[in-house]
Amino acid sequence: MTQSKYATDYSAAEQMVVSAARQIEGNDVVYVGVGLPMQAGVLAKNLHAPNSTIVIENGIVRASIFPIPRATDNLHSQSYAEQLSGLFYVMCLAQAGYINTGFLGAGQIDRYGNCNDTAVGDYRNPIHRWQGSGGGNDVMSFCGRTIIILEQTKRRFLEKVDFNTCPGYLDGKPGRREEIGLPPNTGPAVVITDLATYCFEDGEMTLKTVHTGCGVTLEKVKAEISWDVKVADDITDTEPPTEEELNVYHEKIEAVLRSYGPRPGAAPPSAQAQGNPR
Amino acid sequence: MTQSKYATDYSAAEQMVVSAARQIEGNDVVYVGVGLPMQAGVLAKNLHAPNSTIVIENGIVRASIFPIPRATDNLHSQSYAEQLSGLFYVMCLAQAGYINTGFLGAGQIDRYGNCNDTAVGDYRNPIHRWQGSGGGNDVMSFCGRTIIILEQTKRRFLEKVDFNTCPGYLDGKPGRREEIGLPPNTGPAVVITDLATYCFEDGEMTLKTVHTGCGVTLEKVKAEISWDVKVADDITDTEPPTEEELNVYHEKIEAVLRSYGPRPGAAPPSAQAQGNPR
Amino acid sequence: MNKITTMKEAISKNLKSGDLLFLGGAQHGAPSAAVHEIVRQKIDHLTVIALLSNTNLLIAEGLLDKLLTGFTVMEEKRSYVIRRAKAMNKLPIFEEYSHFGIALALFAGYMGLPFMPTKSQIGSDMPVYNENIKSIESPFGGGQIGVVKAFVPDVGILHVQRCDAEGNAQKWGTLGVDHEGINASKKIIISTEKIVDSGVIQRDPNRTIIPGFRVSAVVEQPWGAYPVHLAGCYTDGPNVFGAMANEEAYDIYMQEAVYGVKDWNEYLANLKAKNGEDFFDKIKIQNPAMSEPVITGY
Amino acid sequence: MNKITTMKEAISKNLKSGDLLFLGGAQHGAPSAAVHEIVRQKIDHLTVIALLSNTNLLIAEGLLDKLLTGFTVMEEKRSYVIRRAKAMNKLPIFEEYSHFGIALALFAGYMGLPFMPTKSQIGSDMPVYNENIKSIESPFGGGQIGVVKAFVPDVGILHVQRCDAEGNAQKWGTLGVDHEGINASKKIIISTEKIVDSGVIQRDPNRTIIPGFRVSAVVEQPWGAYPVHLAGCYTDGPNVFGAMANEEAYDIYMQEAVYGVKDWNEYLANLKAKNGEDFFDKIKIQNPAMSEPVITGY
Repeated sequence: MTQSKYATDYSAAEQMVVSAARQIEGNDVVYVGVGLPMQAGVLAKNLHAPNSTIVIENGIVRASIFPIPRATDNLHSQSYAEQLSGLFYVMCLAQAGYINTGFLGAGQIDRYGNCNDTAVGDYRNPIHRWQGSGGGNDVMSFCGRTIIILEQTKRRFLEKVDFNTCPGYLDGKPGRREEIGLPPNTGPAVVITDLATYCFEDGEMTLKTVHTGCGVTLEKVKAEISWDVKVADDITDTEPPTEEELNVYHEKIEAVLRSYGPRPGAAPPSAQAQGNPR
Repeated sequence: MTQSKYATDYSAAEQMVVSAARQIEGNDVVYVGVGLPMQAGVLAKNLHAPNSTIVIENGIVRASIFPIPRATDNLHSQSYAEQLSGLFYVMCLAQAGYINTGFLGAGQIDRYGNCNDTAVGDYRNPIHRWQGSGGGNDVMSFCGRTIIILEQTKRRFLEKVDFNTCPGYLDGKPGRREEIGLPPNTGPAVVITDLATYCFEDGEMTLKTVHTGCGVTLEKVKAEISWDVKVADDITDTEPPTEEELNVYHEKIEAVLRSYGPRPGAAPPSAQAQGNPR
Repeated sequence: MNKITTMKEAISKNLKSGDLLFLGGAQHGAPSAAVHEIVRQKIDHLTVIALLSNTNLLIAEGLLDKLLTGFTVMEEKRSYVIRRAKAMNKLPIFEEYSHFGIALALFAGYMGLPFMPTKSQIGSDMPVYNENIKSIESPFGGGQIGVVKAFVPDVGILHVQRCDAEGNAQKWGTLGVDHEGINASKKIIISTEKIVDSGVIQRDPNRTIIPGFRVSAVVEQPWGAYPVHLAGCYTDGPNVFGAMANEEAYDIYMQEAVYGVKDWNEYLANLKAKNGEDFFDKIKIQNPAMSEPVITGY
Repeated sequence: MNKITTMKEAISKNLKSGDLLFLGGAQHGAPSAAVHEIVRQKIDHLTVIALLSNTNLLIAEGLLDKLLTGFTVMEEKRSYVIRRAKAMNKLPIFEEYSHFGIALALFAGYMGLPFMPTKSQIGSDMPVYNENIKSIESPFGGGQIGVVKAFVPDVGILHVQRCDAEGNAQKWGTLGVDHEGINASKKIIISTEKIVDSGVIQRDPNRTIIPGFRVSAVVEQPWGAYPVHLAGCYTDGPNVFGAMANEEAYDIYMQEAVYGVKDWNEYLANLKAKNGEDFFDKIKIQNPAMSEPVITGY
């Protein structure tokens, strides 16, 4: 990343994917879901993390590079993988602690990193329904560090989620995850939005960097959070994308996705809206 | 079997294998272990039960005929199988109720069909050690009907086994298997020895036929049982092998096993002694 | 035993109203032809277990009492399918698990066990609303552990690349929850791109996903997963799911693919007639990779 | 990442005294060369999990503290190996399960769970003497259910037919408890008949039993399972286990196969020198069957 100078003209979406991709390093074993998580994984493989292993829910484990698929499973993400099996195998790798990094989207997130991909309002009589956990709960339950990528609005960033689909640090008390039976040394580690990035300090979401390069201010960030968010002592500007990162993003992600045309397949056109995870 | 007349000159060992093979019919799915069980399975496939499916512990499911292997797993029993997997898969088939017939050997057997393949005397300080359960416990726990083949001596046929390796009807009280968590409609169904065959009536081993054709008498049979064995109302002579059965046995079993020469492989030469199951 | 039959017979003889049905082919090789035949026969009051497999038609036609699911569109604002089912007062109950939860419930069925332990789902609110997921004290110490209750489908349907007449079926590529789902099912229908000689199976027995003795019916159905991709065969077809967008498009689709044709083959023939002889050639794989043969024998 | 190394290094760098060791290759493709190297390096106080894999040498040399087993010779009257270990006061503890019990304990390890439920073993006296097997109340009703505690081996060793330099390993034929055992292991050593180009793996990814990122060392070792058969490669060798019959035969064997040679290849070369150039040709498979290639690609 130091070999290329920073870009000056880029979107918040590009910042999100680039920031997410940078979370993948060295020999990381990374679970990626549909959308921005998949983009981050493919970008990292093409940039600074060629030795990382990408794991895709439907049974794909691959060390070799691959073109970004339209969703997660297609003939491109399957073909020439090092291993194909099924969801059970992949989730056992995770449950046994062998997937150190997970990427998720989310409908809502709260102060302690709990995510809601299920229902807005009461579960029995919801104001809005998302599609549900998919593999999201499993990833957040199992992975060493989970990185959540979502658009930031006040309605999505709540003191407490309406429904806890993917467990963060629960009520924030130390050791709560282990107490209820989740594996030790797991949980959300980073949140990346179109405005900022966050880490977790003592289980609480903590503002770490602001996308000032996209014109975002601290005030704007705080305005889109429902609680009085904790701010890191060393809060700083988000590191912008480099020109190299953007070039690779345009070539390997944007152009390839565009070449697929309108998405056919498993769900109606609107199904992937609202930053829904899988 | 009716197309061929009965043989007049045959051994008790031949009677055992033939009687065992006759327990396999139609589309039976049959688990066979090493030794006489495997011989019975291969004999049945070559005779009256070509549509039966043979299941072998190490992961073999086969509908197609195969030459008798030296033990259970070799290149002959593997090659051209319809399915190869591992022990887990095969035992799940059994646990889920899809293997209707199992064949076992045994070190000791008792009045209620419990088998000992573990230790003679006290487990902690045994007079004699067998090799242990192997898959025997699993088969007897899971299969619809289990057929036990062993040499009959008073020391092997006990009121109560020294160690219960493979559960029969436990203490003989109705419903005891289900009560402790074994699947319903399972358990030992037939015992075949070098002297006689037995069925189970209300969970108790019951003398059904005597190998009179081998010169065995009812007195001899009773002399080699440690308890006062129940005798079936319709006790009869064991149906002798037919000439056809014996011919196929000699050609497909005896001759093939002889052609292998001394057994190499997984255990010292004496390991298979004592009619040990696997 | 030869088990080859037609899709019509395979469905009518094995699936009945009220059954618990497993549909394989999560995201890869869905049993599309079979699902359309179920709709054609209007087999109703089904409970379906399917992971990202297309259940839109079954919901829209009001054939489902319940869907056991990890991820599905339930928002009527976003789905004509949901609106349609609701208007008929036939919206199924959605019983929600995580994806691994679905896999585990099927795995328990495959294993012949009443449940499977897991560390998933217990950290969420799912167990509050789903009594088939709960926590117990781990039997060897170490605190709490989750458990998920078994699914044992009455009928399982899987579409594969190759299968012999006896039902020894082989699928490759991603397997989703195919292995545990089909093995958990009591009655099994295999739909296959191609019926192959048993020798093909026997020379690669490690690839058999279900052995013949477990299978009730075998149906040869080329393009049986269309418009979903199938490894070694074809990539995704054009977006027919746009057909689920509104009543008009839906009705046209149903006429074309279900009620106006006697079977899948007639639908395929009509697609060709309408879109050109090369319609299917365009989605056939273009850059095939052949596996190195493995050797067995003695 | 290239993980190719020698057997000597693979063992010395990954296995240490006191480890819990899984040996794959139950009845098929045992990691014979690897076991001989462990003996050569005298790595002791091991606890071994192996199902019908040859542990005679490890017992006879007094290297085992414990054997987790379903079936093994324990009767000293019938075994020089047992007599020898006992004479050294190094007879291992035998912890007994059924074969499925061993598979389940490894499966729990593979799944990252503390235990697996089962209906096996609970009908026997095994739980009386093995505290890792017991019965609990089934959490969704229906009475009692058995549970078996997980094994998580420190090191697992598997011999396979082909593997790439990164450790993506493929084995076919019967798999015994290979899949769950090797996936349950923390550190993994793959010994392979042949190191193949990654393209061979990638064109048949469904056959990969363990992905490269899980593997610590890859050793190319032709005839690595000898004298045990290996599908597609060779049938059983002559009865070297007669070598375990008495002290004299044992000492000769140990000299020939372990202490008198620097590695397995030297042992193989000596076998040829002693028994003729065609010694190994005679056990190569004579009637190979080639699998039909499967197609992937896009």
